[in-house]
Amino acid sequence: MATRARGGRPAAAPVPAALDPEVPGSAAALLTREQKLELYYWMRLTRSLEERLVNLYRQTKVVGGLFRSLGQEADAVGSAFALDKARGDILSPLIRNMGAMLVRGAEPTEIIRQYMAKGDSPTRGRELNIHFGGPERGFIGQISHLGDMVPVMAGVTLSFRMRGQDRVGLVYIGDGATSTGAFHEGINFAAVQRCPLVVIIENNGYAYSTPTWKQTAAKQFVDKAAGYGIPGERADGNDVIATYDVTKRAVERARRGGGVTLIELMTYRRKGHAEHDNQSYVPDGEIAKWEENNDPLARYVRQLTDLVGATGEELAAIDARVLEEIDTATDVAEQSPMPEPTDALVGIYDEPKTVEPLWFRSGVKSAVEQNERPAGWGTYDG
Amino acid sequence: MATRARGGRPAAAPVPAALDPEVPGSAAALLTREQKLELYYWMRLTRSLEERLVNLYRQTKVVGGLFRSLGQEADAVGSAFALDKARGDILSPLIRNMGAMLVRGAEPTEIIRQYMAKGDSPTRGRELNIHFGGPERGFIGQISHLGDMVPVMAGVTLSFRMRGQDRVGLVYIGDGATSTGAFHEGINFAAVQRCPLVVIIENNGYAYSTPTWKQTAAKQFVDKAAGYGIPGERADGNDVIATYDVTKRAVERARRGGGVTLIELMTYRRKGHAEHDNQSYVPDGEIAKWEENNDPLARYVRQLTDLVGATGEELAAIDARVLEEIDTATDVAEQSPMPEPTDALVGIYDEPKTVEPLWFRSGVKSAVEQNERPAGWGTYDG
Amino acid sequence: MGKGNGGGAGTPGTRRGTRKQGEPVADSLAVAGGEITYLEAIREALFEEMERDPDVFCLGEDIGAYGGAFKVTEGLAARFGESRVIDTPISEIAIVGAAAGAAHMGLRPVCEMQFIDFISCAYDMLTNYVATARYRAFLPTPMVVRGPSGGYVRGGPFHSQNPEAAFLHTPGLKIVYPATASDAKGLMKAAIRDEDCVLFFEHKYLYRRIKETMPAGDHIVPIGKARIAREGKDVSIITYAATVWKALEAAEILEREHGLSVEVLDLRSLLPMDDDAIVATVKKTNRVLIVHEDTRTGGIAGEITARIMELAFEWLDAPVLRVTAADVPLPYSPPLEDYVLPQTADIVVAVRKLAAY
Amino acid sequence: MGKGNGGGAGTPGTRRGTRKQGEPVADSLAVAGGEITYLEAIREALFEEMERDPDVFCLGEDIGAYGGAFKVTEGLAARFGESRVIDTPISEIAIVGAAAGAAHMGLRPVCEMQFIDFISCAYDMLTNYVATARYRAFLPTPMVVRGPSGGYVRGGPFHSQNPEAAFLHTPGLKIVYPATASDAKGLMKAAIRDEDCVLFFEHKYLYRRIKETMPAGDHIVPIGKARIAREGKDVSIITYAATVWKALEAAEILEREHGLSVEVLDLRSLLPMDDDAIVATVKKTNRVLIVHEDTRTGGIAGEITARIMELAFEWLDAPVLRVTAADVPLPYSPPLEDYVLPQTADIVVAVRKLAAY
Ligand SMILES: Cc1ncc(C[n+]2csc(CCOP(=O)(O)OP(=O)(O)O)c2C)c(N)n1
Ligand SMILES: Cc1ncc(C[n+]2csc(CCOP(=O)(O)OP(=O)(O)O)c2C)c(N)n1
Ligand SMILES: [Mg+2]
Ligand SMILES: [Mg+2]
Repeated sequence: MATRARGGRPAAAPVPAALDPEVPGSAAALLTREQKLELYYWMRLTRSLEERLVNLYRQTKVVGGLFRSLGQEADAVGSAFALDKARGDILSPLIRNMGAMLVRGAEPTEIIRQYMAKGDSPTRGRELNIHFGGPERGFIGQISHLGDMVPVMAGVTLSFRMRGQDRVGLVYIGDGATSTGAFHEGINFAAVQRCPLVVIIENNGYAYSTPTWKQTAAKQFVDKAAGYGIPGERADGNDVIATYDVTKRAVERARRGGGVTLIELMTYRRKGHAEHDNQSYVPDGEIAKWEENNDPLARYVRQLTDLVGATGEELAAIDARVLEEIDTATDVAEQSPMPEPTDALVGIYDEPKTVEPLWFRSGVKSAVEQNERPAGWGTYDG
Repeated sequence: MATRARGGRPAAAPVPAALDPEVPGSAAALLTREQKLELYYWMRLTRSLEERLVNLYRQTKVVGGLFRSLGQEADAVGSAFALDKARGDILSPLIRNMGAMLVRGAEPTEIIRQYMAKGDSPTRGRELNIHFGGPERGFIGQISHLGDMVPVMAGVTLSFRMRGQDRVGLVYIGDGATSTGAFHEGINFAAVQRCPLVVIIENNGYAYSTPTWKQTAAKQFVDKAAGYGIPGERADGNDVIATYDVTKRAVERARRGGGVTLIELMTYRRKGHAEHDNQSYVPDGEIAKWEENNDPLARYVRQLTDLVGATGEELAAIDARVLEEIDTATDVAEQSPMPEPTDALVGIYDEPKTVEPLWFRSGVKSAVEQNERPAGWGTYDG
Repeated sequence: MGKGNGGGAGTPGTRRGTRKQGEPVADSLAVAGGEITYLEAIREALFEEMERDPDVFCLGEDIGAYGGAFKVTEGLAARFGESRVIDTPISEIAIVGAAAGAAHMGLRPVCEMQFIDFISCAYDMLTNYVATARYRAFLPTPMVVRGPSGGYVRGGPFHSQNPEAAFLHTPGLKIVYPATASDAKGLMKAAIRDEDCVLFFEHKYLYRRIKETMPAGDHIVPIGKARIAREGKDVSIITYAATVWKALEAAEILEREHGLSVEVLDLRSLLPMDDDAIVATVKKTNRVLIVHEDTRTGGIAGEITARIMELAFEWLDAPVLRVTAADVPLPYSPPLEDYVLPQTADIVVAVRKLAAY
Repeated sequence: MGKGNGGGAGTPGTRRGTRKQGEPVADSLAVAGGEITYLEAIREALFEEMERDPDVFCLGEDIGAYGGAFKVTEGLAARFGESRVIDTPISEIAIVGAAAGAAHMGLRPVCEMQFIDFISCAYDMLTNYVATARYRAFLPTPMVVRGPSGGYVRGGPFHSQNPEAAFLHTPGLKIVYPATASDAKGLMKAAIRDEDCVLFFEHKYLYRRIKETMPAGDHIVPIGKARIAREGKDVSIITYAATVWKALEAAEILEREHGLSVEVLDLRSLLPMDDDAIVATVKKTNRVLIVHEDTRTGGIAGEITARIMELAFEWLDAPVLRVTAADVPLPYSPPLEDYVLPQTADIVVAVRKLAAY
């Protein structure tokens, strides 16, 4: 599991020596100043990259829907930061975990290419938005069907346990997706098998338009932990340090054979389900309240200044670097070619490598060349 | 919802006036002496009818597997007795809830015919063992796929709520079947919709050969209640009065708009999954321990004698009546005809009523007439 | 997209929906007599049936106040209340299972799958519980499961599926997949009144791209009857859903450029299938092309071919051919999707081959 | 059941299993060179592959100490330990999903569905997650999903299913359904070594009713290759699984009583399908009957018919006909089940009709 060296970016977090998974605060206390600044970098990169994607979307350069994690950057970044690259930990992100993917090594160029359906995107144009990844990269791409990644990650981490590896897995699940049968079967299976898996419920208040009270009658999602016989913890998902801490302790518990932990991270989805959604169903003032009092980046800037005495210049320099990286990535991605049509026939099976083109397929080349602007066909969902 | 009059059997339980669903013991305290004897009758009928079915099975008159509820009679009977026939309450039984079906009006003749695949069985030979029922009878037949009846009963009870009826539903689920996605989705849906539904987990220690610790890491199944935001209670399923009490209180809660209750009934499966199963996986002495110390019928005989001063003669008279009823039912069922082959083509849709026979179907009649003895083809499962 | 292009189904009438995203809907019931889209036609059917019969209700994810991901149920909650337009948890098994339970009790539920791709999660409940209920237990289960289906919209592998082939071999279910706005309305009303479970697939490419004036009155299209979308005498195309429009587009080209007279049969109902209409068109043209958007292997063209074999083999002057998607999970990027899905040009090629046979 | 009766598949060799219920199994590995049943052949394949490759493991309900509902995995846990023969919760979604995750990491899971009917619960996971993983994400997912399938055993609607048609239109999956003990062994070994997901359907009627001596050595049957079960020149029967035996029985009757020479092609693999073998037999006899146990509408006979149309239309002297189950949920009672499922007598009738055409 070689760590992919990334020019100019901070290195992966070293593994702290003696974490006690049972003591809150114990994990975060071991973070270095450098690591704390790194957390800021990832959160800023997440937000700015999504803002750039919004621009591209408005220019109709994005094919399909665009999904934001505005206001949820801390939860994705803080939790992913708790995994260990060198050891080969693996996570499975959701649509609002772009930050987690970035932390684990996804490149902005890849993400922009993917959103633009380019031929050299990580899936060669086969899958959309941030549905990509692979075990060797430390993150496995999701599919749309909510809940399905929980059983899959149970299996990934079962393999760790069967092989006696000290690797850990992390899977995210939305408040809404906890209602799926797949979530239930997967977390129960992992719990019984004592798989080294951390399950994070991202409670952002909504599933599309559906508020959590229509999703479950439970007072809090973490109450589900006892029903699976596993420890449960709830934390402020808009506090990146708290998120890191609670995840890190769960990761260490898993690594030591303590099995599955369920974490509920409290956060809030400030944008609609996707860019097209006008959030008409959100009570007046709710978004503003979160924006004003509980923006994870603003909160973290204050913490950084207080805790490690970060200066305005330091942070501004990070912001500048982020923008520069995004500019470069955008330029590169925009120049990428669309896929070759016949690449569609490659790689359904290991053998045969390629499917035969259908006999009638003669007039298609020209049809493909006359495409309408792709953005026009965007669907409403991810 | 007319109560079906049954010659010679005790009438349905009257509805007690002022039950406080929150006070344990409150419901059972209202049972009359007659009702307490009735409970004995149903338990005895359950056990004796199953014993008769074992005889028929050994005579290869049963087609397919035979499933016993030996040692679990109290849990099925006590819980079903808590429903109100006159009001039109509905339950959905499992394979080990024959007792619940009898309480709700299933006839021994029907059950024997069904096990013998007879043409005048309740499903006309289409479905096996105790897979039969209908809303108008107060019980809806299960299908084999475990968990599926939970969403279905959520819908049945949703209809009660939508129509402002004061009817209640009850659905049983095995310890093993709590691991299905269908169970999770169904109970969560019902909880959110505040359906008047009681969910009973029958914890009998095993799912086929699998002990509960391989099924869940939870300390007790009732710990799942909080995760669905509903009240949970655990009771001794081998104590028919305790079972009645806990169920009755949940039923009354549901009837008053209090939504779903999860009940875990502790019991023990003394026979194998089905008759073919030799229980090689059960630790030595475990079955004997339950048989000797915790037989629900033996316990209840003691209780009856102590509580209501039931005499040996009274109970012997009930036993005799039960045997007589079973003898009659057996005679009737054995004389029932097998189905007419072409009845297989009737009633897939409302329209057309009948499917056309396939054109090649000429030589079948004789093939059908030369059947091997049906029992020889029994499957291993229900 | 211009006519004759391959990127999407060729359509008459408007290319875009009648309403921009986010714009409010003035009145969810169309003004009587005006043209309405395929999507509005479905909504109108739901309105009329809920108005007519208090036992009809809808359930699904985000269908209440929000009106559904595609706004099909917009306005229903306002008119009929949230207790008849139920926002559910993300639980397709429970949505379908609860609908079945309610249907047993005499209600008439209409389930929305947010995208039809998620019907796969309820596959057990539909094929084992719902489809068999009447047969094994004499339990009527009148219910509809509906949802946006189909490709040509850059939806990728999980927002573009055509699930009809997966349910075709399940006796007890019915399947419809309309191609026009008036069929969408008439079939939805028939489906809601049907005494059995009807899977109602709505082609999302057609939602806002086609418009039509609805027939007056209580417009019902009977389930199980195909429709001749275009008369012709040289070659028959048997198809349904979005590819009906591609077939019509191809038929025009073939007539104009090659002097061929092509008949287009729109099946509308897939289960039961209209054998009489299939046989009639075979006898008329003696040459048949089947077109569908689903993948080739195991797609429903196989069943149609087998029926033609059995019922009209003697009438065939050429083999029955298929134009279908390639056997791959549907990719997302436009050049890939266009390459995989059947296009008008493909139909032209195939019909010419049949005509020359 | 006597030969020629309709109640079950006609079989060579023993009529009953080699072991009574409840009797202990002396040694789960057959004595080298002896005859073993279809069931034992599958077990032998599992043994050999687990012995050969430490990455192979099994998971499913009650498969460990108990050895599975049909005892297919009996002895595996004792030999390889419970950590390689995992008893799971009753969670088909999780069994298949966890297998996929483990397969991504290089393990080779073999999942048991206690009855194949329960594969419907994992329909989403199989068709959406597993089947597409390689294509959409370049994730290898080498795994097997196996289980007792098929009818003729009075199992009723939920313990008798043949699910092949539901998965046939899912590119990315492979499907095999062996009819003989040696094919069962050889295909299981091939399936475990395959780099993609293979659905391995085992016919439970055949489990203990047929016996065969295994070929020596590392016996592999390649996926995608059909087998000529009987040579003939007048009419071809294309079939697979239990109905291969019915076809063979019918072929004998047809030869003896009607002087007809019938070829029987056992497909063995359904996805991919052996087009070459299909075309070869069509060209040889010019008359084809397809027989399968699954319901008629939407059954896999449709796909086979379409392929014959496309590849060998000119060679047909008669329409391709089908003998299949009737379109009903499979009922339980013997007279009903026998009436619904295809029987030897039906095949005789159909072949005679084809021969006389
Ligand atoms: C099985 C399934 N059903 C429905 C959907 C459609 N869908 C996509 S995202 C979404 C809402 C998800 O909400 P949540 O899990 O809370 O995640 P969030 O979007 O809030 O991050 C829905 C209903 C789906 N993708 N999968
Ligand atoms: C979805 C599904 N998977 C597997 C089975 C096979 N099966 C039938 S009964 C059974 C065990 C059930 O155990 P439990 O739920 O505890 O009920 P019990 O038999 O103990 O009453 C299993 C695995 C099934 N019927 N349905
Ligand atoms: Mg959410
Ligand atoms: Mg149990």
